[in-house]
Amino acid sequence: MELTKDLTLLPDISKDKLKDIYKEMWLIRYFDEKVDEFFAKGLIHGTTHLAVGQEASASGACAVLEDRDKITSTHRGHGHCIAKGADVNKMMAELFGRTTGYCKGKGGSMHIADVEKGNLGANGIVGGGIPLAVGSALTSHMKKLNYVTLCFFGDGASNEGSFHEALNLAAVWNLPVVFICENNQYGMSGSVKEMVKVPDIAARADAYGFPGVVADGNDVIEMMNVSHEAVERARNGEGPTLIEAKTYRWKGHSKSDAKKYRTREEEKEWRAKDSINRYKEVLIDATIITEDEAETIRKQAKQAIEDAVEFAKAGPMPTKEDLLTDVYA
Amino acid sequence: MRELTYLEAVREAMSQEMRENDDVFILGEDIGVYGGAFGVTRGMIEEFGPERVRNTPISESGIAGAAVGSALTGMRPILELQFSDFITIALDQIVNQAAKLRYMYGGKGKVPMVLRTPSGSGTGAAAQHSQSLEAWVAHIPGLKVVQPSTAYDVKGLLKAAIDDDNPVIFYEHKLLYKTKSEVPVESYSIPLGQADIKREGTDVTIVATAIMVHRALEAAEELEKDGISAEVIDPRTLVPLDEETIVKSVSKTGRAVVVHEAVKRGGYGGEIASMIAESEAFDYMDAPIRRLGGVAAPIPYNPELEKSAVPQVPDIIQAVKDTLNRA
Amino acid sequence: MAKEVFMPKLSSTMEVGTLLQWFKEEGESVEIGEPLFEIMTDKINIEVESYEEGTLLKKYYQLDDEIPVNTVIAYIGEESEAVPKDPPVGNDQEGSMEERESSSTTEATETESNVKESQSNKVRATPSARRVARENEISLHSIQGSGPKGRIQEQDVAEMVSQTETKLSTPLAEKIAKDKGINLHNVQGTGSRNKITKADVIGHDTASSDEPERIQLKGLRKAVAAKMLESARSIPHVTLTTDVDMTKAMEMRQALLPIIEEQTGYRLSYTEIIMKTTAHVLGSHPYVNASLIENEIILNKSVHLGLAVAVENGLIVPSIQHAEAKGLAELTVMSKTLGKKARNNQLTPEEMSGSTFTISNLGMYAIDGFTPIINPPETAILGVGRIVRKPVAIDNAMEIRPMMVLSLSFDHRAIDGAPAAAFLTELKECLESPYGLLV
Amino acid sequence: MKSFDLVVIGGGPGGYAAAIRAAKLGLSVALVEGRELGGTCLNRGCIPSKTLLKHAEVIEQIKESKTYGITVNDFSFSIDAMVNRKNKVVNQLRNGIKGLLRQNKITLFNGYGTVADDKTVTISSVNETQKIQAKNVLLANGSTPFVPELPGLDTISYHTSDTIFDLKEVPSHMVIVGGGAIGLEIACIFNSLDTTVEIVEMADRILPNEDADASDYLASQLEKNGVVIHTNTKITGFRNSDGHIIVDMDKQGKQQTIETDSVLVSVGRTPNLTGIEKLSVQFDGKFVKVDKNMGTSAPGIYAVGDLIGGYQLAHAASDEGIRAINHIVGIATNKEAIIPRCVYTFPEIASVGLSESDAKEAGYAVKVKKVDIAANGKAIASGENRGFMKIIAEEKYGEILGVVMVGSHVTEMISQGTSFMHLEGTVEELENMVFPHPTISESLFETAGAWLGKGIHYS
Repeated sequence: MELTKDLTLLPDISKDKLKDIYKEMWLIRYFDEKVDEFFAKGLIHGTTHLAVGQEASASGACAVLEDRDKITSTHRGHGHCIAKGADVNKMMAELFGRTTGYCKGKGGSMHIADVEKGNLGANGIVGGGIPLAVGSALTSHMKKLNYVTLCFFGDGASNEGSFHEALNLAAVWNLPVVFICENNQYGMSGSVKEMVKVPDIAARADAYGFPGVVADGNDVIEMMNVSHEAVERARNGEGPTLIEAKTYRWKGHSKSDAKKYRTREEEKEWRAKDSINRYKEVLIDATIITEDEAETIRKQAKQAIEDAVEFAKAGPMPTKEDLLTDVYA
Repeated sequence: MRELTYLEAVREAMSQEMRENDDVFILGEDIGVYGGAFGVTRGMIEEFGPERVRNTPISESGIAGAAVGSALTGMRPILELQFSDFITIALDQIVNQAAKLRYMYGGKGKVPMVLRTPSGSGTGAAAQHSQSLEAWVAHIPGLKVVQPSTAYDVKGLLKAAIDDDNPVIFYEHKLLYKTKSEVPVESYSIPLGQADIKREGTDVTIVATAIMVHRALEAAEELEKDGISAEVIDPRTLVPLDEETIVKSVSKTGRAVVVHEAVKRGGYGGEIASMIAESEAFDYMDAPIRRLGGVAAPIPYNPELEKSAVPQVPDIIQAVKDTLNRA
Repeated sequence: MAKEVFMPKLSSTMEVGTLLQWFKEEGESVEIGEPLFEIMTDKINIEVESYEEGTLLKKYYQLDDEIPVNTVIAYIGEESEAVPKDPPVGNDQEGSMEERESSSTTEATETESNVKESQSNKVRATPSARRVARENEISLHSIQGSGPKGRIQEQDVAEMVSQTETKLSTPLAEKIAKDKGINLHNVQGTGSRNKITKADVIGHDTASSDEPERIQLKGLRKAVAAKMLESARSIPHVTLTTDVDMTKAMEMRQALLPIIEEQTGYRLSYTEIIMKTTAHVLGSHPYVNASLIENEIILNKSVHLGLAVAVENGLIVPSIQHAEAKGLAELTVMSKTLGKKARNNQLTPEEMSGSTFTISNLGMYAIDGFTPIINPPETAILGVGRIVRKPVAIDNAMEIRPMMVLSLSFDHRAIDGAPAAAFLTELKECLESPYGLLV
Repeated sequence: MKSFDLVVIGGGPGGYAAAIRAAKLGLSVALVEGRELGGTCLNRGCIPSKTLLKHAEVIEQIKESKTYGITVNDFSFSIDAMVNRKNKVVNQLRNGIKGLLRQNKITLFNGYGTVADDKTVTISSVNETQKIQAKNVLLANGSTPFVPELPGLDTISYHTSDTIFDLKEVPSHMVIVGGGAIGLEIACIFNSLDTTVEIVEMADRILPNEDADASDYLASQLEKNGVVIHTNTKITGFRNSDGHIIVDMDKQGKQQTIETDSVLVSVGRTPNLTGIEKLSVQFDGKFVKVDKNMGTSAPGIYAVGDLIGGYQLAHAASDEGIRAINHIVGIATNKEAIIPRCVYTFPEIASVGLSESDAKEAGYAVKVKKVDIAANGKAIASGENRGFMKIIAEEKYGEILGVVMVGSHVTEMISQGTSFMHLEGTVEELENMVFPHPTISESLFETAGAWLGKGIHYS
């Protein structure tokens, strides 16, 4: 797949925003790397799913959203979250289980939500968020709010009944929703090659009567382009779109993954397609940033994550009194 | 006062709410011109149109999730499941999503939805269309569970359920749809978590839910002829449960018989019985708590078998007498 | 196959029996119907006869052991047959049923009572019953449950409470009870309409507290105390003891027992044999059958034998007039009936007075010899110990013989050592050859 | 031979009360009485003395009428008329008893009964002798005045309580031997009849068995009224001299004599053993020995009243009789009787329970409170404010151990004390009770209050 370098194809995105996206991608990268480190050190408990290597699909898709637009996310959702504008401090605090975290320490890695920013939340159930996105789209439709709901899920989720039910429902009701399947090649250990018969998951959209598009999930500009188109369709009342972002997760499925189901070579091959460096080159080529500037931005991102850790550590732990709050509204 | 059937009361409650609040809408299978499997929504699409009386594909999981998503984003959906047995298909959306989102999100967001669904046996619909699975959902923190037994109650409770900011599973018993009681015309709300003493008595407390409320009342009439004064309590909502009213009653009578149609094993009656046993009523208990529930078998088709599978009036009478140590 | 010997259940209320005496030693042969051991129940002392014949293989219990009924206490079987080292437990209940299949009615009641026993520790009661009992400080053990399986229900307790609540009490009784922390519910009232009075509370208190119970010496106890003190103080006591070989006496008892039982309905015991012998020997020892009053020694012509009987609160000595003229059958009847009358407080003054010589028999206890105190104005008293098998030297050989110690206390003012010794010696000889009585 | 469930020997308060109770409980009862029904109490004791005491009281009031502003110019009395009235009273009561016996279908035998061990009773009257069979016998033979062997007593004419109430003339001087209740009551009668009375008592005080405070108080009152009391004094002889009687006495080693014209011997009473001489019952001293159920050593034979000693009082005898009957019919009597004691002197003495010294001796932590009647409103108004009330109680629980009352009407009030003791009320309950005002009985309330340290008029 050729890298998209033609920025003229881009929708109306400012240079500053392009720079911001560059920084955001580093934030996503460093956030998950830091989480990985802390997990390894045993400083964070539970489990986590890292999206290192998949920064482009999150950042690219969200880049075209307006604030009022909504996303639903997945268990591998830190990137979506940051891309939709979340505060890494509060995210890190959540992973540290602090009351200053997004979920007051009750949700953890898999349940970070930022409802005010339009992030309807990560979801620990594979495919669990897809019908929710349809519901959100239904609200937009019924209340005529004209927002779009962007629904992230993985290749694994595309085999869930909820995926099919939701896509059909969105189709028959012609709802403003964009389904983004981040095909990172593996549902846990299950290779997409073994689990999906059709070469492209995007093809499944045909069955429900709306467009399916394949994109290079490691090409942030392409992601912006296809997403933009899909979002515009939705906003214009033309119904849902399914985008398949082909990408790769560098890390294992979760903390305890020995990755025996794939080869080093394959990983190396995909690492070579690192979306951040490729984007940097595009930006430098387009003289939007200099190398130094890029380095500065990278360091800022790194520092931001370090700061987030400090913020997280400083937050108070919830008490037993918090246990029963928020069960009911 | 005017009498309505239970079914009409449900419809009236929904209609009144939908007239009041544009956020309220119904979605479900065949609820449009068909009027729903039991005819509850009959005529509603004519008033509210297909946007607000949304006929859905046969996609219990999808429509449940859509209801959750729309609720999370500001609507107040009423989801009708044709048979409560089908909740199995939608259960991920109910249990893992609706019930937990708010908690997982640390108190952000809310899911104000009502899942209405007919339950119970007695119609000959056999094993997959006759179950009473309320204990499953009652088990899940984050859900509220309602089991109205009269037309009056169902109207008030449904309004309360719709007004509630939490996901409410609202069980309507099929055999109750045709029952009638006096129902005010105006809209009213019965708070969730408020049991109703359907009959006062002194010798024994019968805690009965849904259709069993009526059987318990009938049993109480019979028992009175033997000089046994039974108090019949309808919890009306399982979650939240009005423990106080039950505990108070049992403390008074010293004996408790808990009756529900659901299979006794693992049924909600166990919860009520345990709650009583753990409460201060314990010291007033003068007999072991009796539970009556369905037999541990799928609901059979044959009408006689079907009857035998769940408690009937003579079973309640016998249980009360056993409890009172009376022949 | 060795047969178990059980502690018999001799009454509906009997739960344990106290072993008083073994009549057989391990290794001895036992006939059916032969007395095997003697026990004390809550009501009576009784000799238990063997239901089996063979050799007494094993005795599991010692004298004074309290043994639950239906417990295996011994085995009878073929010589050298193996028996358990320890008394069997557990299945003995079942075994005992089989053993006594003859009496099916007792079996039924026993089963019932066993069931009750096994449940007696834990009371079956509802929480409400427990609460009401707790609030009213009533023991659930005292309540009969009317519920299923005898479960005590609130109503049962309430009835008990109302029963106890109608108990009246006097203000003084209430004050004392409060002060002493006594719950009046637990006090039995003796006043009008069972009103609880001061005396009831005090009585309850003494009965239930840890304080030693203080009993004023009065009535019979006081009389006994005074008499004993007087006797011990004023009479110079000397006690002689001798061992008596009871082999022949036992034979004689075995021989006469069925005859006398047939005739009188009473069982001949060693006491009567000793009485008969004593009366006989006293005839030729007038100094021992004397009364010392003031400065006079009165040699009594007749032998009026006093028999010390323990009764509630003291000791009574009924006397058998002209014992020397009475046969064993008559003596048996008299000693049994007088003993019974004494315990029932029915003795007439005549029956309690005029004895010239007293016998005190502690043979039913594990007592060998003792120093009895003279019953004045008599001049001597005979103390009888238990019969116990002991090795004795007979013609240079060691033999096991049933031996009994006789203790004679005498008043040295009236009798000197030699005549007393002569009397006791003759008594011993006579008991060792009891057939001489017939001559 | 006629047979009865119960044959009662003696128709005094011990015998007839028991007979009636037994009949009411369904026993067939015979009562054997050789003299008049009512026994000593009615014929020669309580009732005659109370009748004459009333006469004496009237005389006393007339004498004191001036203090009430009433002038009685002259008055006289007739001993004959008084004795007549006494006889009327006695007759009326006697007939009452007779009626009760008839009502209860009790067979009355006039004659002296002789009881045999087999519980046959031989009844001899002037005309005939008959024999009846009893299942149970109640001996209520009573007693006769005890006349001690004093030198010269047989040479003089003297009275006992048997004769004194039938006196024809009022003596001008009387020596009463014995300062017990009987002697003192008679002393009061004759003191009012203007006889000079001298009492000779061996003990160190009159009423030696009563509470010392009471006897001291009475002594002082008697002496105030002119009665001479010789305590610690032993009579050594009687002589006739010149139509008078000389009484020789030893007063704490000093020899004294009194010249008098009448002597009353009242040193106690001795049981009447007529008809039971042959019975083989055990004795305790001169009295028949009984157990707590009044049973003698002979089965089925019971004895009560003066025959068995103890309090020789009519009401004690009646109570004993009823206890015996209860035992015969199988009613348990659990509680020991609390017997009140009354002395009808001027002033009266009434007491119940233990005296102060007895209570201490019994080992109680005794707290005593005595309150004078002197300031009692009703008593002052009536001119009867002599005397006191005294509560002897156990300190910890306030158990009332004894009550002593001295004053007018106290014999009527002592039952308040008895009630509390019988029902085991304590001083607190007594003090909680409302007493009517004005009454003399308020003094008891005051005493209770004072005992508790919260008295209103006394502390």
